[in-house]
Amino acid sequence: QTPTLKIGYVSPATGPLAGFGEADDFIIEGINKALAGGIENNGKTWMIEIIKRDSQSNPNRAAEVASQLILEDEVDILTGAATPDTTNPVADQAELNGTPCITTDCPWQPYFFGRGGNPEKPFEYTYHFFWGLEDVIANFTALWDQAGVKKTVGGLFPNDADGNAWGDAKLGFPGPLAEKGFTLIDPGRYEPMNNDFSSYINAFKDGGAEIVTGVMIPPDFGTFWAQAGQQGFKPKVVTIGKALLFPSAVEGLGDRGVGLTSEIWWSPNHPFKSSITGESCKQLADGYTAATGKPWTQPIGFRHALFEVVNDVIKRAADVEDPDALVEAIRTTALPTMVGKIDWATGPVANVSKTPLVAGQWQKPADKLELVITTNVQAPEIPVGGTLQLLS
Amino acid sequence: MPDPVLSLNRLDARYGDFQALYGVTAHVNEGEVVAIIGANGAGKTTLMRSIAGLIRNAPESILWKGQPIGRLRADQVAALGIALVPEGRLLFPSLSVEENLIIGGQLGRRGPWNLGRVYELFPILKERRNQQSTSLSGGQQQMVAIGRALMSNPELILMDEISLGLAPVIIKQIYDALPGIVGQGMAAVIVEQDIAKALSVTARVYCLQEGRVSLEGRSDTVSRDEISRAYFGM
Amino acid sequence: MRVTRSSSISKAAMAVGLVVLLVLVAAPWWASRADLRLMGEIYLYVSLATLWNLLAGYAGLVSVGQQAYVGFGGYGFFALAMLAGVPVLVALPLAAVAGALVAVPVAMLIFRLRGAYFAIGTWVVAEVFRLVAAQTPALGGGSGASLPADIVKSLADSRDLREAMAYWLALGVMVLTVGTVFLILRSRRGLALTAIRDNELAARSLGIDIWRTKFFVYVVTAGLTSLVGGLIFLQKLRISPDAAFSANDWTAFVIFIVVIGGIGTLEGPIIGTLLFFALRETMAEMGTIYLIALGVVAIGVMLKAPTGLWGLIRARTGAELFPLSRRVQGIGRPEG
Amino acid sequence: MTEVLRLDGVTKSYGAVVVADAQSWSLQAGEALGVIGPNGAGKTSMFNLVTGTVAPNAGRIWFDGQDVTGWPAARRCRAGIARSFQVPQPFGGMTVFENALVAATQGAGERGAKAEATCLDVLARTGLLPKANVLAKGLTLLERKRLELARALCARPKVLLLDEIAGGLTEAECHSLVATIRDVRATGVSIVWIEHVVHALLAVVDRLIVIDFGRKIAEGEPHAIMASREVKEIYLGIEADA
Amino acid sequence: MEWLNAILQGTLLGGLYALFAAGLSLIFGVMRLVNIAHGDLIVLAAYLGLVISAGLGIHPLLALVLVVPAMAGIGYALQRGILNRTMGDDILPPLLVTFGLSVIIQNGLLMGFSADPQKLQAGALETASLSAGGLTIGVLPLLMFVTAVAVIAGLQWMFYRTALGRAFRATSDRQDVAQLMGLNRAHVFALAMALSLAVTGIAGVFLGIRTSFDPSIGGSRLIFGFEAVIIGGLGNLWGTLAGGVILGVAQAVGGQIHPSLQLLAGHLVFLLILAIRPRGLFPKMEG
Ligand SMILES: Nc1ncnc2c1ncn2[C@@H]1O[C@H](COP(=O)(O)OP(=O)(O)OP(=O)(O)O)[C@@H](O)[C@H]1O
Ligand SMILES: Nc1ncnc2c1ncn2[C@@H]1O[C@H](COP(=O)(O)OP(=O)(O)OP(=O)(O)O)[C@@H](O)[C@H]1O
Ligand SMILES: [Mg+2]
Ligand SMILES: [Mg+2]
Repeated sequence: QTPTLKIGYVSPATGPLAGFGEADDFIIEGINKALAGGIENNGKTWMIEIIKRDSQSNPNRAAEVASQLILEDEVDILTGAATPDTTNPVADQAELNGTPCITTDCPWQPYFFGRGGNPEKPFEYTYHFFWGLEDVIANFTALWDQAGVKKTVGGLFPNDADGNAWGDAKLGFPGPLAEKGFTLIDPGRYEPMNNDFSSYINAFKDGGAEIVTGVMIPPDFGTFWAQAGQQGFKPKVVTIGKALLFPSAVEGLGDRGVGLTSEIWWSPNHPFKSSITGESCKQLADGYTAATGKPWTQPIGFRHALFEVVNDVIKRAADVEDPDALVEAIRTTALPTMVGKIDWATGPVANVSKTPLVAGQWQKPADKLELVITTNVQAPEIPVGGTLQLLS
Repeated sequence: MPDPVLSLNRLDARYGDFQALYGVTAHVNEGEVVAIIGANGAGKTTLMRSIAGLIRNAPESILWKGQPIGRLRADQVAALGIALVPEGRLLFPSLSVEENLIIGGQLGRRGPWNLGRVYELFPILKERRNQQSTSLSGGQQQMVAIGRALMSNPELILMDEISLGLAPVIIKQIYDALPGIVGQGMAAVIVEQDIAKALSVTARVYCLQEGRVSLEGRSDTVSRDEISRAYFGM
Repeated sequence: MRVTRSSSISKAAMAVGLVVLLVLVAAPWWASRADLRLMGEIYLYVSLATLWNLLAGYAGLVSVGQQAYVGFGGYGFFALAMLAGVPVLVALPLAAVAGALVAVPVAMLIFRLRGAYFAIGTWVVAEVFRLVAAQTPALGGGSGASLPADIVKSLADSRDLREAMAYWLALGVMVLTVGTVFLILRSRRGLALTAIRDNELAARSLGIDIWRTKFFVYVVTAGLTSLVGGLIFLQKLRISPDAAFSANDWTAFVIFIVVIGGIGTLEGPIIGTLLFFALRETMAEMGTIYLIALGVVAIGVMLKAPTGLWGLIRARTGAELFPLSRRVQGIGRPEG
Repeated sequence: MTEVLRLDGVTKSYGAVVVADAQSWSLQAGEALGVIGPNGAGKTSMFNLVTGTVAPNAGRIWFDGQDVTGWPAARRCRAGIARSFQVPQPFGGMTVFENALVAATQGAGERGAKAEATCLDVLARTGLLPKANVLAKGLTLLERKRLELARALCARPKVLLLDEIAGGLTEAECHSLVATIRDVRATGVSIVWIEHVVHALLAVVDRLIVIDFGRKIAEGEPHAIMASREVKEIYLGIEADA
Repeated sequence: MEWLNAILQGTLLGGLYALFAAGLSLIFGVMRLVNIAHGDLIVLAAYLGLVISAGLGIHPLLALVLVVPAMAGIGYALQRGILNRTMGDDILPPLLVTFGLSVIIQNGLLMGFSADPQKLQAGALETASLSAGGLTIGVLPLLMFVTAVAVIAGLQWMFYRTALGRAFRATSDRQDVAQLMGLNRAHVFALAMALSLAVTGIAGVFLGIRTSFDPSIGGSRLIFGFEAVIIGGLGNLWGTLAGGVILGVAQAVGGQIHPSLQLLAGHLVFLLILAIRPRGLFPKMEG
């Protein structure tokens, strides 16, 4: 009888964030298959059981299932993914209960500072890997420099965890943009699910913005983009976080979706491969499309990488049954994964490891939309696939 | 003797577990006015509601011109030409007085009754036609309720305690009008507490006691004694 | 002839209830950590449901905005504990008092509304609360805030004791709310409340000061709901406007619980909560299917047992666990 | 004799409909006053004004020597004005006994066993005792009307306002109702009774007022009033003898 | 100019709210039914529009020809099959049933269509605009506003001038007595719901053209619909339009002052109006 380790996994499978959880079943199935023979630790083989729980896109529910996983299922490692609404409540429960916890898929500032983190006194049990605002800013500005348009940027930041972080005077866009010679028009934070962006469009028109940026949910961007068209506002570059991640969201915009730009955290063209299966990014993406008939999405790589880290940690832990030993193994991770190298020793703060970020544009070379990488200032190892084209 | 238009055969009626009528057998002939009397809670209202279809019964227990109607819904019964003036008036508050009357006629059955004739019968209603029906006094509301039932040009009109709350002058008016109302071949069943009045305007009378028929007779021949026995079972 | 308020069933129920309560108080010695936490959550939902039932089922105040007070209590507690450094056990009752105080001006405004208007009005007020919380940077604004682990750890040194404390707090709050509601209902005021629910015109004409009676109930409910809210977010550790003022979590599910269990009875909210958690514990991992099942149960119960499960049981057996109703004995045939 | 209730020029209209037109009258302690008038004359409206469910446009209402014009309905009831509603307004979800208890505890301010005793006594007198444990929504119309009377009595009023409680009763029932009201009156309660069942009214009241179009058109000894030409014409609908 | 523009855009936004609210207002007026699922039904209609316009390759506005009757059919069936059995004095049972429906529709759509955002492609219409005196007006919002006015005019006329409207009002007052008038209440209520959902069909298709949608967005728009209905007053469809416009303008003007005030301004105006006129501005029926 091989002993079993339990891995808890919390993500939004239903509710407005369900897009982020769409690939979960596919990834978990793949991992289960790959690790069917168990994981070897100190000469002993351990089976792993991944227990998946749905946060229903609701932070209350996320906290609840996280605590259930900890207390009832007594998981050995807790993992979670997708936006601060899931990662933060999950990590908070783990921290209080002393359960090793790995999360991903949320820029690190809203994760770390959003939880009241203090770089001097890091969290003890909770670790995170993803990119940060400095990366997205570097990529976006590089993108805009390429475009050679007037350096006036309209900002659309909602009053949610992402929007507040991106728009934050200290951590977010305003400072670096000013340093790099961009003028930011930031009318203020709007409430998510906004029905009317006229006041923003007015301000952008008045200020002569040629670039628009922000971090939005798809319905909000859809409303803004339609109203911009109706009210005669024609920016040359529109670079929006979150809303343009999923191909379906961009396809929905029809012809007006072509030419929009966005951050790219993962793509089939990334030159990485799995530490478990040896698959390339392309193979993973193709596998997903073959299994589900759906186009690849960016979270796929990160979900896979999450379990790569888990696998690696279990292999290396001095004592897999001791939470502190597991945490020590997490802390000392240095693993090349599907999303790049994950190493907490090199992070901006002790609990965070950064992954490479690039940016690109939705283009339509043939009759199908493609996300083309046009900037790789931050991660030259990721190849550029084309050049930026202006909107109008 | 003509066939009855309405006959009740061993009609039972219940509210949940509580049985209110036990095997009531009765009939109404064409153009005939029948009185139902009985003490409080004897089941008079229940009887009227059963006929009108507001309480579901065994199909065969109520026959309308020979057809079983016990199981029909109230709207289906209304379409057959049976109208009820419910106890307590029950007008439609969000309809004006006139609309309350019009909706009574919305089945579109042909006959002598229309808005004009109702206003002739109750002139005060014409004055108040555009007012909300709730703002009428109790008596005025009763007039609307009667008018509303008449507007459907029914063949049988059921009137439950129509004189309740009316000033004597109006009661007089209504009873004076009754022959005119039923004169054109309309049959009527009236529930009335004023026994003398009930007997004076009807051809036959049924007395209910605790859900059973305790007396049946011709209005002009029943005696006071028989009635008080039938009322209280003494 | 005499008037009695308790039946043999209710006497037995009270005795059994007392024993059960003792067993529950001892739970930290016999239950697992997970069970403690789950039971704590159940108690908090029983409290919310009981309070909403007092409002809607007895006072006729169908509020769909009670999340305003859950959220207010949560934020109040976070503000006191995090920003002002007030000890947890003091911050919680203070949050309750604050909740009762803000309910005063809110009541003055929304008591002008009736029926469905009142319902929507309470919802809008809760939205206003949410938006205001989202505009309060000190508490994280739209991003939310996490309760520093130190604050929770200050509750008790050892983890076991801390978890037991959290459990007892929840149990205590449940006993407090159910007890308070029971006492209100048994009092003259409770009678007045039911009268108002049934017919305001008559209630007014029989000497009941409608506004004051409702006001009292609304404010008490708001205070206790805030207390529950504070405790909820002590457990959740993290607060954000959407989570704190979630209409689904703190009102829709609560309405579901009360109506399914049996509105206008004290037993209903308890039965409803148990059913709700039974469903959740067995099905929640089925994702969409679970939620669809929840919807189907709501519709099914409303079609088959519109008075709720307890209503159904009571209609069959006439049972009443809490001695509330008054029966006149010795009037011949027993009826009703 | 002292005056318990007085209306001074009380006026109320809904748009063009005047329901009370400068009404003035008073009620003495222990007196029974009958009110008649055609349907829609404004009788019920007058009760609404006296009990405070409707506010007058002009005029003052005095009760027990105090100006109560601005008082809310509840306060007037606690002070001693109770009414029955023409269209019954039961608390449907409560038992008959609880309906009565509301009046005894809220209106009369009684407590505990005393309130319960009051209710049982009143229910017995109004014949509702057998229905004490029945939910009020299960009552028939006439039982509801009796409940109106019972509740008003349980509030232990100084002034009892009755709005059409004799309609629909059998003769025997009517007799016992008259007896009940006489008893009430004998305990010193002043009564104002609106009734279309004139013979019942005449068996109780000392004085009669007639209202038409919101105006008091006659006042005085009951039999004399009933015999008057005006009442015969507008109310009884009999041709007045020349 | 800025302010003028804010008011103009707010008015147009009000048209959207009124369109969302018209169906709600109708059944609220007829049945006192607080339909929690209304927002989700709008989203359902948007998906119907998607399936039809993508399936047949037609313009979404043309798809209305099928969406509207389909939604009406759904409404009729829903009311007759389920909701009718919970109608009564108590607002809670139907409220809970529609809550159940809301959850079922949302998750059913999630199973059928996944959480991916979708949009209806209306081509040039989406961004077409008219300019007048320095103001730019989108053709689509204008079209929505005009549609809202037309729908509301139609409903108002139907409600107060036709036999069907009279039947609606009578049945809403007293169900059993309406039966006595020969009205089958099950049918009357079902017709009201059919009509309400027909309007919802229009709202859904416009919503889908206006912005992207996914199964979960219905609820967040519901509150504005209710606010519009209540500001206007029960039973008055024109009032609902006025309510929508007041709400839209308040939000736009609030947003012009500062974006954080946008929603708050709408809610505060709503509360203010109710504080002064607890039954709404132009009520025609008792609440
Ligand atoms: N909705 C109901 N639920 C339960 N029982 C009822 C209901 N309606 C009437 N009853 C009972 O049915 C019996 C008959 O009532 P019904 O109303 O038919 O009497 P009635 O002869 O019309 O009396 P009244 O003269 O008081 O109007 C009564 O005992 C009454 O209590
Ligand atoms: N809220 C109101 N709005 C408009 N008119 C009203 C209102 N309330 C009552 N009225 C009118 O006032 C008049 C008096 O009504 P009231 O109910 O006082 O009459 P009443 O004398 O009690 O008659 P009844 O003997 O029929 O009960 C009626 O004509 C009625 O239409
Ligand atoms: Mg009757
Ligand atoms: Mg009257």
